[in-house]
Amino acid sequence: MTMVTEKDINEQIAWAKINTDVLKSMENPRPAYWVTLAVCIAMVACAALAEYIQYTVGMGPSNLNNPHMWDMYIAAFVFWIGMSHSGTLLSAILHLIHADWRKPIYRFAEAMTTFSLMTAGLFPIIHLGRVWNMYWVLPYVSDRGIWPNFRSPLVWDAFAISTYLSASMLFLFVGMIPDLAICRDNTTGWRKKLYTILSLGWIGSDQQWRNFRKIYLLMACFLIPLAVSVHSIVSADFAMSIMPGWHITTFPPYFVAGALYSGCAAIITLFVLLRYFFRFEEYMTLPLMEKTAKLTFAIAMVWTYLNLIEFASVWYGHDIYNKELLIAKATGPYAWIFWTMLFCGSVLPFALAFRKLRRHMPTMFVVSLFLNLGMFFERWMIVAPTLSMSHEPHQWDIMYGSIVEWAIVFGSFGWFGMLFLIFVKVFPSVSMYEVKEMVFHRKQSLGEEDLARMTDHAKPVTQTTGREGT
Amino acid sequence: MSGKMNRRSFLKVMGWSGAGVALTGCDMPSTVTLEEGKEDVVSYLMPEEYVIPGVGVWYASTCTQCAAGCGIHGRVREGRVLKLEGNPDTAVNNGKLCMMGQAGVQGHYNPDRITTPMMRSGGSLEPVSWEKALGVLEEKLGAVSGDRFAWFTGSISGHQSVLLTNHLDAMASNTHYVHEVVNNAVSRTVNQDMLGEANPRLRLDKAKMIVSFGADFMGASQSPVQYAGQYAKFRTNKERGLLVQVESKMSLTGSNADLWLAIKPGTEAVLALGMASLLLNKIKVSDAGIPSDVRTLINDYDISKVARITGVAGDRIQRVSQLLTERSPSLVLAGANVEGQAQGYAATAAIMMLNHILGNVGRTIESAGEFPFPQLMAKQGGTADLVAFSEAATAKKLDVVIFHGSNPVYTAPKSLGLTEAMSNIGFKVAISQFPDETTMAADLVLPVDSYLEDWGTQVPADQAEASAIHVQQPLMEKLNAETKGLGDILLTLLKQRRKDEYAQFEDYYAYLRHAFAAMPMSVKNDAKSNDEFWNAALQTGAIKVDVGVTDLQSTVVSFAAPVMDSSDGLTLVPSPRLGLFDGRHANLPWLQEAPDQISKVVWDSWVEMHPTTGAKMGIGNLDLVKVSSAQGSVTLRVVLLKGMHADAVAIPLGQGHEAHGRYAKGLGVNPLQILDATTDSKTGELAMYSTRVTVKRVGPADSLSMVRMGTGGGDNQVGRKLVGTVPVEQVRRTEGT
Amino acid sequence: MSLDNILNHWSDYRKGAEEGGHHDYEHRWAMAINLDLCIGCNACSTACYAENNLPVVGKEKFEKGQAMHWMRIERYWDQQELEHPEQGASFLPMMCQQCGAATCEPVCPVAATYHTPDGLNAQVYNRCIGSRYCSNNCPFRVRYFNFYSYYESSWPEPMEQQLNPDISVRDKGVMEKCTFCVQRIRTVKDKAFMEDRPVQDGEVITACAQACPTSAIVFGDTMDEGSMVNKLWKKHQVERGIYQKTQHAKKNADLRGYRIFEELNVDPSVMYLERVREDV
Amino acid sequence: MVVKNRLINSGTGFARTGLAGMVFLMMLLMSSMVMATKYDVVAPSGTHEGEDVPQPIDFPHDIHVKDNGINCMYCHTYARRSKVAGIPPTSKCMGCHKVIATDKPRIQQLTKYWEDKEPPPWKKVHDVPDFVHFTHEKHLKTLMFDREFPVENVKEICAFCHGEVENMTVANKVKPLNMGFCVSCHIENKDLGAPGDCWKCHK
Repeated sequence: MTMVTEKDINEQIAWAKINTDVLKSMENPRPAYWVTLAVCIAMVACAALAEYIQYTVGMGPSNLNNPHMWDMYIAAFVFWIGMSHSGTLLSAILHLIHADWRKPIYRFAEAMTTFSLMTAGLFPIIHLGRVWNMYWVLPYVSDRGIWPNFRSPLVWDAFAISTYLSASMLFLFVGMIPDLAICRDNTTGWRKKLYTILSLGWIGSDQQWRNFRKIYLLMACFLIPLAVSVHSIVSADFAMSIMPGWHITTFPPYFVAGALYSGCAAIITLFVLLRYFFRFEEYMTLPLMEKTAKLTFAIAMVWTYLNLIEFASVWYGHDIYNKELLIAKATGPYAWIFWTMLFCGSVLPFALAFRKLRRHMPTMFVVSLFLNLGMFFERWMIVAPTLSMSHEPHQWDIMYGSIVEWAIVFGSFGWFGMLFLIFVKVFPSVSMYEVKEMVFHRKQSLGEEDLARMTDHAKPVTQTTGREGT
Repeated sequence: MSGKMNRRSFLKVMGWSGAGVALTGCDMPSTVTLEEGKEDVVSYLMPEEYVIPGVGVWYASTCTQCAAGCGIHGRVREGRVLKLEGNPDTAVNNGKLCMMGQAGVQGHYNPDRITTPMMRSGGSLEPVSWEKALGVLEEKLGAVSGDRFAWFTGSISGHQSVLLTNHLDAMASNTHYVHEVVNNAVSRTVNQDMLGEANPRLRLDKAKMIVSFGADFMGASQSPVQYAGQYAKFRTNKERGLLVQVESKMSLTGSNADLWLAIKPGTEAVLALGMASLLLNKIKVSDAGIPSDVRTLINDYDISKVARITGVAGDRIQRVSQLLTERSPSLVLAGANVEGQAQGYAATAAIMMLNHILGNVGRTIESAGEFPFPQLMAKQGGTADLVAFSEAATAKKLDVVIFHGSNPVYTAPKSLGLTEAMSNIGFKVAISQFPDETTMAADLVLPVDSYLEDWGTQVPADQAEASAIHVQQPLMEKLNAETKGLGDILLTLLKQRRKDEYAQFEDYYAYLRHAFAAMPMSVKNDAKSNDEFWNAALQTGAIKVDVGVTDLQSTVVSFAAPVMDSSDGLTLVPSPRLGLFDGRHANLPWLQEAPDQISKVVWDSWVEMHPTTGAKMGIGNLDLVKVSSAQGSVTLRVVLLKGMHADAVAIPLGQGHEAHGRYAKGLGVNPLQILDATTDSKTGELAMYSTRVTVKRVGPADSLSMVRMGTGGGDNQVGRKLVGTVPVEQVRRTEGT
Repeated sequence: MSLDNILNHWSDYRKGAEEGGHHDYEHRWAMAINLDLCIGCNACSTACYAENNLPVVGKEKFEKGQAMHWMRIERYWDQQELEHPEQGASFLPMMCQQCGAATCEPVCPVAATYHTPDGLNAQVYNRCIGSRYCSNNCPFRVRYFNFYSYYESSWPEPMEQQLNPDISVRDKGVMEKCTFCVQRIRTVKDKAFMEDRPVQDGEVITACAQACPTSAIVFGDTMDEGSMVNKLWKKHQVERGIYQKTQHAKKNADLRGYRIFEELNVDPSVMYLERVREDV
Repeated sequence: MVVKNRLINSGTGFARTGLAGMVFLMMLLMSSMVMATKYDVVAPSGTHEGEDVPQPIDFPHDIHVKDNGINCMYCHTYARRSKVAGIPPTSKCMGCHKVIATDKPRIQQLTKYWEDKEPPPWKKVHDVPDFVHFTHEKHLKTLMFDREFPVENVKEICAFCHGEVENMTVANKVKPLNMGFCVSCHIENKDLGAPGDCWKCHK
């Protein structure tokens, strides 16, 4: 790590330029955009068809069977929940510790959080044998006087996820208000209407800014424990059981680490994509990528450490079933998945330790994809082998999902992609006002203060921006 | 009559109050909103006192799923029979019922039952009215006489059997072919010759040790439930019984043995002689009553020679023989795989001789006594009649044949050429419940009641301590108006011949009432009136019969020396199993879905083979192979099992149906088809277990519908304590048994 | 699991299985299965199909592992090292063990499976939403899920007439399992109630126990001191409750009684007696 | 014992504070000890607009019950012996109507069925889903025989679930007979031993 660090962002960049760049990214989508969107929608359509079959025929077509009552659905569920943690990390946690380099990249991370949660939330529903009765897990007063089983982790899930989803959506929205105001002032037609409603009459008065800052901080504080709790509760789905490979004390931190890990990996992926497609080179700069990569590397090491802890505790523990399972994982029919997971999860991240690679976008892109592959396999390795090789040898069996199951799992990626693509064209995927703050602060630190010049430049663009910096 | 009217009235099928026929409402919407007035609720016209809607009532009857004739209780609710249980009042099965018996209801409610009489017009069978059918039959029967007319049935007993016999001599014929694939015909002959009784009473429960040469008495035997019950006593006796099973394919019984010995197929006789020579020459048991030629024959078989031929370790043989003398009384049994050899009689005799030497006769083999109603006794089948029948058919000696309760077209080996010969028979009548192969080949098909709708009496061939006549009564109203009871059909046929004699009986029920009334006071055990006796019989489901006490003779017949078949190739073991049995139950889904006890395969056929044999031929588990004999070949999947002798391959009976309903059709293969037609010189029984086959791999491993064992873990307990096994000494110590 | 139940019996709920859980039993139905007598003939399994309206799934689904046999006979080969299994096969009739500290119960989100005062793991089909968590958390793997709707396929006209009216036909998306023939228990208890008398031993008998040709299965109420099953449990020194307790109870380790996966502390209601073999 | 069971297996019930619950249970304990049988039953609440079900014969319950004062269980005789109340056998109808009101058209209809040896195809009016185990006999025992409730007034008990049939000709469903209906009554009448265990009714 050299001492001569280049700048996270060029503080000379004009506020007006920020607005125009970001606003431009929201306009006239190129054909590539439409194609990707179409692909995503097609994937969603396939999934919808598969789910329709499953809904009408029963869970049978998904090839679930007696030992494997859960499979890819739950794995995907955990995967997407995990994905959702990065946004909170970047926006909330880094916000609290005043790491201002987060500013250019937290917005889309937050969007990612929300959308992956919306994806994850679907899976517990999809995997139900009787979807039409899903609302029974919620406590509501009926003349039958029956209630859900409050001891069941699945019920906790229902609460945790819905809370986290609504909270993170709100956080995303609140954080966007000033930018929405900018959009409002620079657009016409339906967009103007939309932003007018959403910006809640933001005029950037001091009063508004003060309230805004308060509420934003408050929500950040509120969101962090929530994020941690959600994935701990998801881990409880497994840790609360007595099955070998599930009944493990370290699962909550393990899951949270894994979650942040896959989240950061996903951020890198999207970072590269946005930087490339929206020409955000000036905002999503290499130093930021480096910082993100370093963060990811750190988390990867934490995850690896927790893995080792788990293996060790199983290996030296007295739970013979657990130990057998671990050996089976490493040597049995699932070995290839297991080792791929360990390679992608623990070896590959060392690529992030090299400055050269960190600064090479294509590499980072590929690496980040593989990191997430590893994370997906990790979830698979948590769910499937335990069911394949649990206590009862007579029921031992291996099983790979059917086309129906995979269609739905892939469809979930389409679903996520679709939501995200729509987002980036409807909402600013880079936080304009925060970047301005960042620029402003960097300037301050350089001891140059020329608000006037900046505001002059800003004027032609909008009336309101003048007061924004203050 | 009136008694009957009442009966019918209470058998009436009522409205199914909450019969579970409607779905649970587990489907959406999750709460069923019941519309009023959609369901009918039928009330009784005139209720019997003990019939209450919503309360199940149990009626006694008799199971006819196999020849054992176990007593059953049928649970009837709202006029539908729901569940069968064993009848505690019948000693044969006292209260227990095997899987085939349990599945009886599926035969009764089977969707593929024949519902109307059918006659062959042009190529196909067309529905006709009973009048038409019986008219044609009368005419055809009128045209034929003497031995050109024949009955072809499975084992049959009781009053149906009487009527059948009467019909035969009304037709001035005495050809009644009785055919059973799962039979003990050879043993019956041997017993007859050596003990003076064909069906002596086996007392496994009294034995301290059983050496079974492939006798699967708990599996596909003459009375599985009875012998399983005896086995339970045998195991729980003060001195726990010791079971040694010698066979080349592990049977259900074999899988429960303390010592299972794999023997080279066809060498059982040699082992028996070897043991005899040990007993007589080494251990010096008296050789009284053994014919000199047999004595000399025994002397040829010294232990080393026997060990070499049979492949059973010499020390094992010695130990077992030693134990046999220590654990007296013991019991030595010969199974179908011994009887079904080219020298089945000799082999079986050699094995039965051991009982004589060990003095088991009279102790674990008792006399069944003198059954007072010989005409009711079971006519037990074998395969000799099948051979005779196909010969007669081939020689165009038969004009009219009536088939019932047997499926020769399916069970006859191709080599007998029966399928072709069938066309030589002028007129084939099938009195049948299901569209099986034989029925489909018939010219006239008469739909018969299921045994749960029909009257009758059954007399088990293998009686338990207390001999009895088992009563069979309808448990519910006929499902299909068009079907008739076997007895009723027989009666109609008799009326066609001997009107005067049988006109008095309105139907078979009336005939039975008459027959029961005519029974001697001895069996009526002081019933006040005939009605009381009748009702008592219906209630208990059995009439106890005093057979007196007689003693068995214990002689040894002289038998031929065993000849070793030196031809190479593997020996095919067509193994019958509890469940599909000889294939008659292949149309009962419960039995199709019940895994084979040993290999755990369902809904399919497979060939069992020892892993070493497989390795030799480069055949792996679940590979697709072609099993060929001189008569033809079948293609199916391999299951490698260690419970096999390396020189044997086993294909289970029961599958490979070309007809017989939706559940049976087109599944698996029928090993009977590729059997040689060689017969045992002495008894004329088919040598079903002597066919040599070659096995060739024709396809890669693929899934076979087995109970899930994906990782192969399913076969062993991988160190968990699922089934604990302890040595008998420990149990003696703790439980003093 | 109703709210007032939690509120009212909170402290009860915190009782561990070793203290009898939060239950106060009328009966504790239990079994004793003598593996030395079990010959693996399938009679019990088929009887179960007949009694409990179990669907027949057919070849393909069976191959997939979607069979519905509540009572399955597991067959194990011991002495793997030998060339032939000289002591035959080890058969194990495996059905729901009706655990006292059942792991399936706490995880069900809608409390479709819960513990009855008869000591049974109830499965309320109508309440089940098919999350299948219970089955995943069952060490015995004896819970079966309706992956399809079998009503038409499995009971074609007129077979549906055989269906037992005392137990419902389950539809797709519902978990089911052995109930110790609760419909029989229910009938007998109703009868006893009408006659103001306690249930006699031997009055309730499950379909499997009734069919078993060798009478290997004994069923009864362990709270009824005089009952056959209770005598057997006592004789073999196997006690309700968790590992430590049962181990403590078992003074004579040579006795044949044991419960499968005892060390998991699920307190099964089925006691097995070890298979006996004689070395020749 | 009875009381304890009720406590532990109340699989249903409305939310109420732990304290209230405890107090309630205390009351239950004492009360059920003091006067086990002396309870007045709380009838289940709820109404239902049942449609008119056309029957083969418009059987006039009002005439039989109100005018002639015939006891419900005289005809629905299985109610006290079985889970279903049952439809009276035709023989029972004919018991009286061989002589009574033979000139009436409906009676002639009935007689016709009788002579054809065909029971009238009655339509079910009151029914619970097939997955519900409901027994008339137990309810009658608890609500009537055990409480020494006068048998001649049994119709008041029947009315809990069947409404006032005495005022109907052809019976007509006037109560919802759904789970809430059953549960509410079971909760109210816990002290009569009304079980709260799901498996008591679900099968």
